[in-house]
Amino acid sequence: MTQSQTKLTRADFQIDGQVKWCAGCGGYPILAAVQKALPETGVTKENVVFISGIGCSSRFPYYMKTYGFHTLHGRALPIASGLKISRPDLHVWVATGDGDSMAIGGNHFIHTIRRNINLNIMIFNNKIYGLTKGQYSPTTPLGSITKTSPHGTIENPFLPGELTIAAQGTFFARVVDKEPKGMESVFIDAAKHDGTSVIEILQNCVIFNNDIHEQIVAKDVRDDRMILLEHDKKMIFGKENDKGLILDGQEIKAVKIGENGITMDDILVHDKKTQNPNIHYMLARMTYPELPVAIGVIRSVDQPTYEAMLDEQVEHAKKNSKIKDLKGLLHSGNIFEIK
Amino acid sequence: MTQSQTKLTRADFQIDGQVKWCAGCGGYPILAAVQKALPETGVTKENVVFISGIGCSSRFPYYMKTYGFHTLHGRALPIASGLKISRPDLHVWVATGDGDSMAIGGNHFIHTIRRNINLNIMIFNNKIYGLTKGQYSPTTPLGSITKTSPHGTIENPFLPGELTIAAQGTFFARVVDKEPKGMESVFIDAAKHDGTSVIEILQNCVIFNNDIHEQIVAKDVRDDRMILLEHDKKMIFGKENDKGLILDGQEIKAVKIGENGITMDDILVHDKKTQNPNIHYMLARMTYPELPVAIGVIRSVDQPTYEAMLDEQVEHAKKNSKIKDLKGLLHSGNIFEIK
Amino acid sequence: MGNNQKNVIELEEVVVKFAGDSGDGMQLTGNQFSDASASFGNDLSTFPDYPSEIRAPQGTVAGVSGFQVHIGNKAVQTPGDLADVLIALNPAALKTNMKWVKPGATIIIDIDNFDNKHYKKAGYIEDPLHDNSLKGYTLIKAPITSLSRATVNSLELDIDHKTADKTRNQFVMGLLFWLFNRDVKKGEEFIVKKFAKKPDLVTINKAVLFAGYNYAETVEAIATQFNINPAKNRKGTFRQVTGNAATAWGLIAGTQKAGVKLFLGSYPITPATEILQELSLHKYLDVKTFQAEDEIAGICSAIGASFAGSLGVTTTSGPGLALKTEAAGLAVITELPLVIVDVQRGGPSTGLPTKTEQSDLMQAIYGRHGESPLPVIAASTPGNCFKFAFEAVRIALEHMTPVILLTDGYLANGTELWEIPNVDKLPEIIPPLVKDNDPDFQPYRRDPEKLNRFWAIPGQEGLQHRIGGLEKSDIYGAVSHDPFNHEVMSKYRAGKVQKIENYIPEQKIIGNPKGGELLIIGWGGTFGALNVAVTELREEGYDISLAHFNYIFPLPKNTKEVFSKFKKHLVCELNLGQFVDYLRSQHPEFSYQQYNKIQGLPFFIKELKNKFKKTLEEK
Amino acid sequence: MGNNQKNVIELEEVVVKFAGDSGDGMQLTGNQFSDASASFGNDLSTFPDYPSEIRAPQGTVAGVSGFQVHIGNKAVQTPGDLADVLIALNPAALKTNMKWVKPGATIIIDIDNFDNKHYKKAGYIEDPLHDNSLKGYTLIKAPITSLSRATVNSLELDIDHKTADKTRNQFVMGLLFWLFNRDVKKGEEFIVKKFAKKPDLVTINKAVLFAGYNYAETVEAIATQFNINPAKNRKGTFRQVTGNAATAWGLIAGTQKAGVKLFLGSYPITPATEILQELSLHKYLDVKTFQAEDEIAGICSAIGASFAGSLGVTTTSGPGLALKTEAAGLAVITELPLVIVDVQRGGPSTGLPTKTEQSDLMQAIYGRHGESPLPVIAASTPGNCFKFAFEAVRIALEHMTPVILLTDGYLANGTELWEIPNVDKLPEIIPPLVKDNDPDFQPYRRDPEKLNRFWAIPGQEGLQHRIGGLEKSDIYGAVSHDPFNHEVMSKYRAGKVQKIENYIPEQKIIGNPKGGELLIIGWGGTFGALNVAVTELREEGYDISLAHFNYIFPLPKNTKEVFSKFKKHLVCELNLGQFVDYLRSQHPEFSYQQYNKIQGLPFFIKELKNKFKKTLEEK
Ligand SMILES: Cc1ncc(C[n+]2csc(CCOP(=O)(O)OP(=O)(O)O)c2C)c(N)n1
Ligand SMILES: Cc1ncc(C[n+]2csc(CCOP(=O)(O)OP(=O)(O)O)c2C)c(N)n1
Ligand code: SF4
Ligand code: SF4
Ligand SMILES: [Mg+2]
Ligand SMILES: [Mg+2]
Repeated sequence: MTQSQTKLTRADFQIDGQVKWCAGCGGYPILAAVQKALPETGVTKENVVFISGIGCSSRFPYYMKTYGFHTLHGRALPIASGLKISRPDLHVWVATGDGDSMAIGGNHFIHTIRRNINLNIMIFNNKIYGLTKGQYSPTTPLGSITKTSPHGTIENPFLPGELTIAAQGTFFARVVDKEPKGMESVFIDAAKHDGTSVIEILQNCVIFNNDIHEQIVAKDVRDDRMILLEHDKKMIFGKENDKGLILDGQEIKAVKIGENGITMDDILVHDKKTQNPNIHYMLARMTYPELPVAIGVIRSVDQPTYEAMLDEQVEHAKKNSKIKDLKGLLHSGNIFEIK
Repeated sequence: MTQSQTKLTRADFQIDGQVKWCAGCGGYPILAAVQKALPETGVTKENVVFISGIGCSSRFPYYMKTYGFHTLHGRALPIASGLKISRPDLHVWVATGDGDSMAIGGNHFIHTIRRNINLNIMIFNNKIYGLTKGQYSPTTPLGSITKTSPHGTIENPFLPGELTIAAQGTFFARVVDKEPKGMESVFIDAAKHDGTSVIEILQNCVIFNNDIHEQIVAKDVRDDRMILLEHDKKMIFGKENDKGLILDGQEIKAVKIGENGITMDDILVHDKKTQNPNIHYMLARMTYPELPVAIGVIRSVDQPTYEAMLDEQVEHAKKNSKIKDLKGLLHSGNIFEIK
Repeated sequence: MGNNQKNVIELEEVVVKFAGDSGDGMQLTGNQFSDASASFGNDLSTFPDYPSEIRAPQGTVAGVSGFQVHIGNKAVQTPGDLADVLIALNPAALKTNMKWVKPGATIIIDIDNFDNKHYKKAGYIEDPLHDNSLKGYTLIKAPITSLSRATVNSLELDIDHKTADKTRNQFVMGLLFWLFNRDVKKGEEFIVKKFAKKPDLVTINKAVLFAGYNYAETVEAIATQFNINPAKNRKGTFRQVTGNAATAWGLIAGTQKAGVKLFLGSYPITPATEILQELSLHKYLDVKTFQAEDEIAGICSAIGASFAGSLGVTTTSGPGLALKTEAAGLAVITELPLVIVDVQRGGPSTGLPTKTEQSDLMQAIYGRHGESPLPVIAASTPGNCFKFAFEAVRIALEHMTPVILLTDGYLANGTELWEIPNVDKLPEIIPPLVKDNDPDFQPYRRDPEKLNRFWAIPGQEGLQHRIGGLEKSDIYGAVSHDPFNHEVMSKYRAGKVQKIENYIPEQKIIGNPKGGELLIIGWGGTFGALNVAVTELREEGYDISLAHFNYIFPLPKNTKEVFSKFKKHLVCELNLGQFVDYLRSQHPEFSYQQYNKIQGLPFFIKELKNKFKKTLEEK
Repeated sequence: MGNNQKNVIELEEVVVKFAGDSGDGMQLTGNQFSDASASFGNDLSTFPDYPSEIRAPQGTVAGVSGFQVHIGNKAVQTPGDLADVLIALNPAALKTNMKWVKPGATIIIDIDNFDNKHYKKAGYIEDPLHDNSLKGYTLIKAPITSLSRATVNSLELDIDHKTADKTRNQFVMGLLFWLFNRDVKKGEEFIVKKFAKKPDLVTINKAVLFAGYNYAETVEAIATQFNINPAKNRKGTFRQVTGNAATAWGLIAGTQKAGVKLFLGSYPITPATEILQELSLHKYLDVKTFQAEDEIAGICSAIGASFAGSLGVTTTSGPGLALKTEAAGLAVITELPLVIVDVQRGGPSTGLPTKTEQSDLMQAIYGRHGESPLPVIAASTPGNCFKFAFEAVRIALEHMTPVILLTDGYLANGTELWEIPNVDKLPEIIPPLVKDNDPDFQPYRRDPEKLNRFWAIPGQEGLQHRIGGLEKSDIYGAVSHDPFNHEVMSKYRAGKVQKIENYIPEQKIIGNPKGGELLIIGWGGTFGALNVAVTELREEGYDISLAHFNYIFPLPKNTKEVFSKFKKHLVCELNLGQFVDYLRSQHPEFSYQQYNKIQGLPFFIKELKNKFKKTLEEK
């Protein structure tokens, strides 16, 4: 991959024109975080490509001064896949919504993940269809009243992390649009991960689903309702850092350190690198109020990428094929010279 | 639901014409098992519907003397969903292949499952595209040489059970085409389950993927490489019934009873009914050679179905709506009488 | 009040355009105004105009949202070409809309927003109030924001800023009530009804409404009032209706008349989403809606429901129709009833998603693989979306076929004052059902007249059968690869659709049924504009008539006869010429001229009249 | 050997049909026979014919699989209407194929399989060997199975039953070598090559080959040998090629000549799958293939690859094309190069998946929402799939547009003896690339002649830009909702495709270039049959010519001129009349007659000639 010579800055990625999201949309801080994180990943401007589907979130590429492609609803991932497979030297980011990636795009989502193509996928999870003005999405909580569910939804929502891990994902992280630092650091981690990185961003839609994440991310409650996972560190949380996670049989439990004989030693250590997905699956599934919602990088394991394996096959074929060129191909097999 | 008065037999479901699978195809014993299981589910002939996509497996409805619909590649599930939602009184079965359900139909698969629509889905998992003559499917093992992967596949295969559970499935079972009794009993369980039942059938394709499951299901090895799960029973396996499964931290392990101090008490008891999916997730993921492959009903939990919730909303609306009929609707809101 | 006017001008009709930021509630204000007009007995037509961003930055041109209302005392058939009155809440709204107002129009601006900061945001280089660009217009500079706020503040009710600012609409409304010489009581009633459960909101909105009214009455700026009398010759019970609502209701009406349940499988997409939203409200009428994971699942669920004895319906716009074509082919070969509603928008691809266009016609007629004929019909006004949705249901059920109903963004979001039909008088629809245990039943036995097969429904005793996408044998419905059978079945499918021409009305001529010089040919949502243009020209003495098509495939039986009565044929469409190409292939004996517009906008009457006159003059 | 023949008849051409169970390896036998024929210098054409089940029960009609070979000493252009020689390995094969043999044909059956059990399975009520139904044919009852087994057993090599039975093909082959008076050495060579690594198989197959040969020579039954001399006037290097392989190779050739890499995103579907399979073998040529999760991902991955500077290609058949239409529209609006290959099969829906048809034409031309023009071209022989795949690449890259290439099941699986082109002499293809940091680059600036935009590729310095499905402003490519811009851009897109007519060859007339009584009009895969029928009639003195189209949209510039030279126009297609409807819309000034066949089968020369004569006779 081409590395930048002179250090880039946020401004290198900012467009001259207008960003056209609603005032107060969670898209703005996400955009800022990406623009700040990119210079830290050592790329050159011309080697970065942003691909998106359709949705408010999918306008993202228009707001980045890089190569970009605003594609079709649900189809960002196959387009990004073709791009990355044919050009492994490019740094490919995907901006998508909960509807774009998991409603119409759900199949591409799980297939891209199992192929472990090196894409950085940002899911703007506002749990609603923004651009079409407020219908429920596959992540909308059961029972929600929306424009198309006047009597409440009757579908169990997907958890993006759960799907990612079950589709044999190698990288999953969750971040909050309100937390610039957290986003930046996770974006950098995702960029560095060689394989499909899925980042769920809890994003606020001020217009159609305002404060949907507040129950968890509001300033006054967040410390007790979210847990920031850091690799190789104890999984502790709470305003006083006095709570932690333990494994109790098949289940993760939140406990108070010092109560019921629980000590710091009982608390689990986060290992994002373990290949076995069981614990990552459980961590990704944690939902409030039973458990705190996990923030940060939940899983990040090394596995060969699709494009690397393909390139290997290409190289191998070039070395070993008896036929070397098109002429050879056309003349292979049974040929008849008629004179 | 309408229950049959006189007990039906297998013959009631057999067609007069020819079944047109290849000689030796795993489809035959599956068909027989379904025809034998149906009478045990207490249905009447005219209330049973078989829906399928496209593939060898999807010819299934033509071979059942019930209502049937051979639809489009990948689309059996949304068609079955519309059918079941509009007619909850019908018993709807879906016959699908690994390609049909998880390649082109992957999105419908996970969405149908999360909605918990009461369908019985039989996946004929022969790990290959049969009807199109031998290309790899999403369940084909990594590295396999097939017609479209002359240098070996470079994709991690899906495990149907893993996806089912991560899509919040309420019922998952695995059976083997060679074992008529096992299939029949699981089909009956699936029929009784009120919600989406996913049954993965390890099916042999004699022509394009012969013996793909033999490593596990061959007579001489099967007892050590598969474990038959039964609800509320210890998870033991092996020719001598001397092996079992234990939970070791985040992982399931296979152990020998009597060795290393392991006694029968350490062995896990199978609870298919626990809502918490963690252990089912792990059981569904077990693959040989690390662990024995789980056979039988892995998960079967009660949760309201989509169609039941919708019918409730309809009933509630009928009772509570101020507008009662179309005339009322047309005259609701601002009306202007001009005389 | 309302009596001390200075100078009242009687008008036949007037076009008012409301424009402001996307968040300013222009659609709501427009609706309130048009409802009030309806209650005074005016006929009307409305059309919203909004960007594809939800709320692009305030004050920018990209964020301007508009709503046009055309009211009159004679039949009003379009929202009007250009506005007589423009309400522009900020400079961006003014800038965007100046090209859509009549010379000499009345322009009401919120002067509070006309400062340098706002000019810059709107992209103005010079102050439009001082650069002479508004010369010749009647400009009313009302301090809408400040007076609204002041009014609310004076009530000392502890109302927050945002809520206070939302009352600006009522200021505008008050102003318009005065301007159109109307009893402001109607405005009061609206407020009381709308905010029934929030007394504070009633108080502040009422106060601001009166503030607006009084401002207009007091200030020197407004010298003239307009008066539009109630529409003559229109008696009955009316309501405003959008094309999307009318479509939803027509579907309900059709299925009720057929005695089958309505199942909608759909996926949201602009501008079709409101049909799904509307139908999801009417579960009490046994309507089931299923918001699918994508368009394919939408249509497939509908096909499943139709197989099971409901009428499956799916609603979408162009990109969604593209995704549904494979499944539409399944409905063709299995000969199941199905209604596909395509609310056309600007293409290709995502195109201009909030704009109108008629460019999905070819896809509707031809956009399936194999020989896949299915009937295509099109609605032509917001209100008659009801009628053609009903027709779509009738054709689908009585002829056992998928049907595509085309509407468009203009019909979908526009409204007209619609006479509510008498539900009891709607015709019955009779699907070709089969009796339990009918010994003669065979899945592909056909009605000898219509050529439809019959509908045996799972659950019915003794009728078990299997259908599917592979070719089936005539009568018996077994999978068949027989060459001659395929030809027979292909011709049956084509013939069945062709025979629908025997069950639809003949094509009418508006103008001279005997024929003449120039026949204008249109289809679908352009009816209002074409009809007004033709009618006005006829009144001016021109030899011109209109054949406007709702039945597209098959065409009415007398189409050729109609065409042959005229010398010239001009086909007008909002695309690059799809219907005209289709007509050329169906009736190549005429040499059609074409007039196309592809700007995401409806036709304007003026441009039509110009074109028509030119066409008449040409040799 | 081969010299002691009894009675040799010289033939110009012969049609041989091999028929047996799907598992009997008929395709292989047929191929071996045709390769041998080619090596003797015959021209040839082949066509397989298989059911949509993989291996329906043995011995049943549903399970019969066939392979037809037409060889000759003059140019062979079709696999032949009816067979001169039928090899039927069982009664079901006989039953299915009797309607496709010539009167008096030679029929070779495996008498071992003609017993009551097999008759019943095949659905015979009476024994066909004794009910007089074979009267007039030369019947050769060879004990193929038993003699093959006996031969193998005699070698005492411990060969299992299944393998022994597979040698039956060689018995048939030996028989045919004798029948066609050929040196059996060629057959030996084939076996040695094919089983190179399995000496036992060489031994047994060789032995059975000779057994068949000797049987034919010895037995009384076969009185006559046929001799077909090498084709005259054909010199060069030839090979057999299927349309699918030729397509794959043409795509490689085109991208190599353009200096871009080839990326195929595809999903398996009959009869297109072999293109994906073929390309997946050629990674050493820098070809990347991606088997996607569905057709949509297939085309989308190709679009992504094209954006990134490769040529994206996707291959499919009708149902897949239906699924790809939305994404094709994205390629239209973003003006990226893309090749979509549609190998047509019998429709609608799943239809007749293993049969041929020309019924996706309308979908190819019109099957997208919005105004979405893209060029459509069609190959007309298995071999020229190479040429038109190359053309598709050229048009896509030089004109920056998605292109649909239509082939069909008949071309895809059929073979012809194809002269291998000289790779070095293929024309260069020059995509409109942009230099790094070009200050004049704008995403929607256009070439003034062709109207294409330019191709700036991620990774290039200083050319960063963003494209997408929303309408874009002329030149600058910003998202634009401007009405007039949309009209301008819509017309550019249409104009760009129309202008391709300046970069394709003029339409040729086969027959009398000056014109005449009757012009036969065809397109795509029916070329062989139409050409033979027209040529034969011309030889018989009829005033008839052929215009066979490969360029469908846009049509060649001289189309009208060509048509106007003839009095009558008869459009022949394997559908219900799609090209004819399209021609009516494009050139309505001619009154076209049409001849359609929709049986999943190619045209027969005989039926064409009959129809042509009738048309000539009609007033
Ligand atoms: C094929 C197709 N179907 C539907 C749509 C309409 N549509 C556009 S965006 C969208 C959903 C957006 O939701 P999400 O992906 O969550 O994005 P958000 O706007 O919330 O960021 C839908 C249904 C479309 N553009 N194309
Ligand atoms: C839209 C569409 N795409 C592709 C196909 C071709 N196709 C038919 S079946 C099949 C895959 C079958 O595999 P699987 O579902 O595993 O079924 P099996 O034949 O193995 O039982 C494919 C790719 C099709 N019929 N329709
Ligand atoms: S609608 Fe919601 S998601 Fe879309 S731009 Fe506005 S705030 Fe953001
Ligand atoms: S190809 Fe395989 S899966 Fe298909 S019918 Fe034959 S054995 Fe069964
Ligand atoms: Mg969203
Ligand atoms: Mg399979």
